[in-house]
Amino acid sequence: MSFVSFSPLPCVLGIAVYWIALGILGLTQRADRDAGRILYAAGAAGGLLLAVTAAWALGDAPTTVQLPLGLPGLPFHLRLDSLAAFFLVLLGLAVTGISLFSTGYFTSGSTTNDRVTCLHYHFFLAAMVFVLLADDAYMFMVAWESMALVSYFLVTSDHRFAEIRSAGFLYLVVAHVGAMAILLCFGVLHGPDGGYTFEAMRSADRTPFWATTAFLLALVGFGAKAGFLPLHAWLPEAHPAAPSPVSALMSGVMLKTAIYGLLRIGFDLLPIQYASWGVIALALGLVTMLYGVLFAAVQTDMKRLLAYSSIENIGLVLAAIGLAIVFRAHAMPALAALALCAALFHCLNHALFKSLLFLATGAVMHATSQRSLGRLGGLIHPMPWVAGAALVGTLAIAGLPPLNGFVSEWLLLQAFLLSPELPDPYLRMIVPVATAALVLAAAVAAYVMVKFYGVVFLGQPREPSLRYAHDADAWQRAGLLFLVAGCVLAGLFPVKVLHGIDHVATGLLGRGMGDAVGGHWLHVTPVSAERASYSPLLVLAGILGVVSAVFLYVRVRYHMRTRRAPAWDCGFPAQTSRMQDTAEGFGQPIKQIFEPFFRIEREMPSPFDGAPRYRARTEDKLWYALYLPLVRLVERIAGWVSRLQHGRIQWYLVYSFATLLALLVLIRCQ
Amino acid sequence: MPELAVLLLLPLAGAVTFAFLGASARAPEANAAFSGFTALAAVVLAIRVLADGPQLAMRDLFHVDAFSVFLVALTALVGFTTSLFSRPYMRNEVVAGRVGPTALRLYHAMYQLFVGTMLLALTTNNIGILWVAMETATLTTVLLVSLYRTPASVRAAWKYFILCGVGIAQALFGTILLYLAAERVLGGGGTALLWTQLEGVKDQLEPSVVTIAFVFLLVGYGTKAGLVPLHNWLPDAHAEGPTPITAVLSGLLLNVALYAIARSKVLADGALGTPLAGNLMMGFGLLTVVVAAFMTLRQTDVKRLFGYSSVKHMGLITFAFGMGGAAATFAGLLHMTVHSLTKSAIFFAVGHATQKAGTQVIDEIRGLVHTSPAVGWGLMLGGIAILGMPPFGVFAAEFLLLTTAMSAQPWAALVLLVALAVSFGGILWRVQAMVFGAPNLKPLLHRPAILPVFVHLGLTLLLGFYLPPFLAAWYREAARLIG
Amino acid sequence: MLPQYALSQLLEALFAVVVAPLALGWVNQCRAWLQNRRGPGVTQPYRVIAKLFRKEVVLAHQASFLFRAVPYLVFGCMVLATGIVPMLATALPFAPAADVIALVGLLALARIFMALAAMDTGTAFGSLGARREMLVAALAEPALLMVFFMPSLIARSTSLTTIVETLAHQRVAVHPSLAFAAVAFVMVMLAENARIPVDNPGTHLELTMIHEATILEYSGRHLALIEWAHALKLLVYATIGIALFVPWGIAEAGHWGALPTAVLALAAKLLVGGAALAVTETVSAKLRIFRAPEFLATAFLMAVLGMLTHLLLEATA
Amino acid sequence: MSLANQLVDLIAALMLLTSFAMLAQRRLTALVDLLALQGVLLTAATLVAAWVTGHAHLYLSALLSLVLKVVVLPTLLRRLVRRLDLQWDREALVNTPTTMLVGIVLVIVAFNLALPISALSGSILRGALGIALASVLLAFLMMITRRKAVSQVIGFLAMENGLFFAATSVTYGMPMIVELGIALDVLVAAFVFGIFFFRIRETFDSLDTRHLETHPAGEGEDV
Repeated sequence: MSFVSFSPLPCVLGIAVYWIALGILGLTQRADRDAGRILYAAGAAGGLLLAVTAAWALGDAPTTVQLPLGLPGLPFHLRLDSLAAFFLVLLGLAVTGISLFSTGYFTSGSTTNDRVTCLHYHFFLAAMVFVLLADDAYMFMVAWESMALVSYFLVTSDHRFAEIRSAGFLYLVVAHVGAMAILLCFGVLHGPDGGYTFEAMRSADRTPFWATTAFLLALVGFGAKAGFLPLHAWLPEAHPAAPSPVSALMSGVMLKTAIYGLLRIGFDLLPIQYASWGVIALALGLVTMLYGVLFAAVQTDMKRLLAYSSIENIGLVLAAIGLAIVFRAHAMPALAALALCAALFHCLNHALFKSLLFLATGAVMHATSQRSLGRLGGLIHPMPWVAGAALVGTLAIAGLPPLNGFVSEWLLLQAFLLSPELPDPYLRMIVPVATAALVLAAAVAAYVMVKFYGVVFLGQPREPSLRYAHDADAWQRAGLLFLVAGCVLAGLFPVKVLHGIDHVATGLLGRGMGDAVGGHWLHVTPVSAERASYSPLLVLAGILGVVSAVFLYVRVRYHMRTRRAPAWDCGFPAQTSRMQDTAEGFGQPIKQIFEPFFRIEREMPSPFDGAPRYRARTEDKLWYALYLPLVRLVERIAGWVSRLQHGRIQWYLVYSFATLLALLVLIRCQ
Repeated sequence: MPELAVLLLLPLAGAVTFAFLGASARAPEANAAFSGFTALAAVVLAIRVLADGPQLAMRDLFHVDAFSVFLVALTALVGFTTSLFSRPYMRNEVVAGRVGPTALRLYHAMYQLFVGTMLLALTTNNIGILWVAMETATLTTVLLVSLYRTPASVRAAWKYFILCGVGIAQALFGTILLYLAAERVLGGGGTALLWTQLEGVKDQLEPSVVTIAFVFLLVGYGTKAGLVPLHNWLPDAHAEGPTPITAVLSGLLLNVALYAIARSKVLADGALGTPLAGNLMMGFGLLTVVVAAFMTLRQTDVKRLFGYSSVKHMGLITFAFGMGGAAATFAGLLHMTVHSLTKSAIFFAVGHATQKAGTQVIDEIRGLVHTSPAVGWGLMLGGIAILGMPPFGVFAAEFLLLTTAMSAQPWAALVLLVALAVSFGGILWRVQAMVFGAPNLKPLLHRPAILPVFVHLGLTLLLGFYLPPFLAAWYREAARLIG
Repeated sequence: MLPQYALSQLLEALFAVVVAPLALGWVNQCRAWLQNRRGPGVTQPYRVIAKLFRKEVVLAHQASFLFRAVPYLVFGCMVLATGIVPMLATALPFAPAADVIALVGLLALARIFMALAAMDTGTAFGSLGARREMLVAALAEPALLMVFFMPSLIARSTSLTTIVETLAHQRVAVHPSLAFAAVAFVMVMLAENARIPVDNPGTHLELTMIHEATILEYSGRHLALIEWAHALKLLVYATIGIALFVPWGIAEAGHWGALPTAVLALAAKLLVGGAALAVTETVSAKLRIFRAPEFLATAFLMAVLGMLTHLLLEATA
Repeated sequence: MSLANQLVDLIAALMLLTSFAMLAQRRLTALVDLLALQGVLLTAATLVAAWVTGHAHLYLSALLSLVLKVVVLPTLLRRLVRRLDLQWDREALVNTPTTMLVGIVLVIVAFNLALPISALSGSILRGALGIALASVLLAFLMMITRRKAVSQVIGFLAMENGLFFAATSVTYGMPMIVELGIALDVLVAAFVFGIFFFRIRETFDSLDTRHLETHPAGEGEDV
């Protein structure tokens, strides 16, 4: 690098500007479709470049830039450090896949305004970059809210449907409330003499009370975006409403920006952590995780299911962050690094496989116009590419070796198993419960994903038209395959990924996982080889070796005669597609076991019904326990307030008169 | 200063012209031309003040400093863009048979007169003349509010007239008391009402008189600014008048009223040496924000809805000025600017939307973005901007205000945030309903004026990202003057 | 890597693959005796598997490539699992590739493939079986992990080699938590291997079956592989139990001299264990399907309690 | 106590009296008369001020008051009352005795408020400020308690009278230009009122402000 001075920050900035330019170009394009498609592909190239550039910057010292924009006295500060770089890598990778897919996806143009969508899509990408680069409160808020705003427009891009409009509304309101909490948090954090740059905040002194207040506000603010309980309600509404590539971006990347913000404030801007924060975060994370997975199990809409699954995954990440804080507060930096790495790794994983799965649902919707699990099935036959890609995503999200989801869960479990070294006995007692919750959620997640994949892709088609569904086109396949490759490679070479993540941990905690990561490229050994080790490549090689050996043996030793016949099914003669287990049926056991969690409305047929009909709706209890009462309260207050405004001039004059007299008496009394 | 003369005489000339020719075929264009040249004069004046500092003219009768010239420029600019918007708007009204030639003459004449009185109020050095200008502004708009002669509009105008008339009378009493206090220091004759004189001796004024004077001034001009509970004229007046008038009422008149309050506060602070004036203003501001926020939840008329939004923003600005200090006042001034720009842009869009829908009822306006994407997106972006979403400038102002409030008055910041969240929900829900969804609107004969909408929104957007140095210096100077 | 290590790994895996049906046969035979039947003999599973391999495969019309690949994948996973569990010797060369958590993951992988294959044909019983199988797994898997965590905490490692060495070679120490773990483990093992009281390996009564329902559509060599994998799974569980709770007698890798002892010890333990399993199955009745979660929840709670006990009583911070 | 002082005090007392009388009076023509009387008092007060100070512009101001407040406005209102055929007004909120009681309280409040200012100021304005303030508040009260639009306008004009009285008696008149401006505004206001009455009449067939009580959609549903 002696002759080329390469600095990543301007390059990253350039990519963001490039995306903005693409968006504007998209707005001005003619109705000519192909021109529009090229824009998304060009955007994908930008994503790849971003990932490479940011990966390059991972280990570097932070670089900063100031733009001559922003408020007077508070110009836009940008900073690229390892934490931001890691999330930029995540963003770049996910965007590459999603934009490639979008190239093939945003073609029909029948329902949405292509040009406006293209604009918002690329602005959304750029806004996320700016969120990650921001180094002062104002820039951060501007980028953060712009991100919310454009994603709101994307969510409502098909706004002819009332439920999509209300989903978008709910989303933006929750996002805005969260943003206000973040604003308050910055207000608490601000440095000496009102410094709102992050640099000033880092060096500010504050009492434990204010530090805790700031952390809790950050938890609420970023929780609203990430979907921590009880601010998760928008997720299952907004994700299904958005076009699938947008759902993928929101779930895969945007939620991570909230995690980024939490880490930025929790570890970077607040230099000292307290164990109680960690316990709060841990508990909140676990509850969110369980809640998400249980609701995912009973969904009948495939995108809602994935949205609830996102809540689960975010809860897992939060739990890991909580654990990291607990370790950090007890001066155990190596273990904190382990937990933090698990969190970050899971962020990356979730970005890859959740994007992949949302894109797969996009392909399915594109081909079938169906979102309800009750009307899908058997798509593995007409859509083998999509089904194959979705299978990888399903196995990855279910946390199975040798794919990537397993690695992060494995690291997190290792961190949990190391927590008995904590000096505080009360904390130690939390550990088993927390571990139990974690593994339970992981296991139910596998259940959920089997349901998802099985009902959508396997079995017999539940609608006749599904047989003629078309597979993804070349661009869509490219996007899917890119993400599949990401899942597989991150799963098989976790040590490489951990090397990158380790820089982040080092940057935030002052010490990373250290030599433990660098031991051997084949084995992940978070603490020491005796303690634990895992080598996904060997596991895969083992499975493939045995499978091929057995296959060859069987092939050579025995005849391979195969005959096709109707399914046996214990000899039942008529087998229609309606006799398969439905999505509701699949969720039924979970519903029954965890009944107190749900709010279930049943419509039971009576014995005398001519056309008996059974219907059950499962709803979020929190919606009724929290959101609706809140809305009612606000409406009631509005009712009281509006009584002031009754249209009688005399009374209005009385108001003025009373105000005047009250003020006069007030100042006379002073 | 010739530009000052042009600035003040041109609208007057316009008013006289239109009193006779206001219904002619080219009157809308002429209206825009008058406003355009006025705006030009304002720009020239602004440049001069920027270069040479505060100006006095005509035997100290006129005084233009950074604070007033910034509002002069804003007023003239919004006056100009509104006249552009009013061109197709009023033509459509004529086509719809809602206004006749007489009404059109009245409209154009009063429009010019209104802008003229606003400019007079801002440039005069005499707080008595300031009062006269404010009263005249009320009188000019009162007939415009009842222009359509529907029962509702007559009611609204009557309410406007009585409430503002009574309110402004209180302001006169305050002015008299101020004169009483000043006279003891400056002696009788013309100088005791001159701002430049008053400002110099403000710490010698008798506190007990100034306290009472300030209360009367606050109640008086506060009525015009729409502070709760004195605001009751505002929603109706916003709803029933022609939309260009709504735009200037909301974007200009309220600002000028706040300008008068801010000037009064300077004197009160100087005389009292206590934060009493600021505390009163903060109290009014908070109450206004909270009540207006909750009121937005109950609105079914789109113009009333945004009328309440104006009330809320006036509360925020009053709060900012009340808090005082360089940062908060800066935020207040920025807020005035962006609110004027955004709110008038919203009313432009709303005006076209209501003409298309033939109603102002929110529930009957649907799918704007389908029938006319520009108006739809204009309304949507305007709504988003006025709700304080970045990257628009309103957010910049709110950011400054809230962060300052959090250091100085944390409890108040919390109240403000709750109120902002409530009004966010209330307004977004309704804007979304109008802009999105399946369309039900009909096309118009005269093409809507989209340019003013997007010019305003573009300026607001720019202010969210970038405050030109001269503007920032200007605000700082003005904040120094009134902070 | 020394070749003898590789050899020992290969030998152990082969040993497991060969012995697995025998273990299954032993359990079935014991059960037959307990039920006053003569029983088909301990080699019956071999005969079944051999017969199935020779039969032709009848595939449902709807079956996709997934359906055909699954038997091989499941079999591969199970063989790999035997390669991880220290059956006869510790410090196997493959052990660093996967620890207990990965082992559970591997078992879960096999199960998920099984469930997906069951859903693939789109029959009523297939999907019913898949659902029930996944339900059992959703509760049994966390319990299993929690069971594994107790020895992991004692040994401060999740590597099976380290765990077994610690437990086998340590001076006698009382670990009450292991008692909880053992009970929970047995319950999980019953559930995971489709034994009474959770499932009935012998039934084809539609409404009660769990595991059998998932493999209804399989035939021929596919079914042979699955049956064999099933036997392997039982063996894996049995040997894990032995390794964790009665590890004495196991050889270290490369110690060829200790191997015969290890084989004998394992055989003895398996004989006793199989008999015990048969007794359990005979004296208990199958639970209703919705009682199964309660059964497993009990196991889960036992494991959590065990961990709590460990952290309260045994941990030395 | 100089003659001027006594005169001003007398005028102030009469001012207060007329204010109370207006509060009690329900006949519209009588109200207009009272308004004209206030105009006369105002002119007198201005003349006294002019006499004391010798300012020429105060004589002009007195003339202005005379023309506007004694001649033009009352005439205009009388014609309106006749043309629109109005005779009586009713109380909108509370009955007359109560109104009077409230009015007395207001006078006390006004005096109390004006006390510190009166204390520090010299010569002739001793009690005048309190009375001016009281007149303003009483006029305000009258506007609140009356139902007819015309009465409200009269209340409004009475309020303006109170303000003018304050200006003349307390400060010997405002600067001329301001006075002119205010007078112009009052005149314009009167014209606007006139236009309004006909608009109201034309729209509602009545000048009762009950018709002006709106029940706009979305607010006050329970009224």
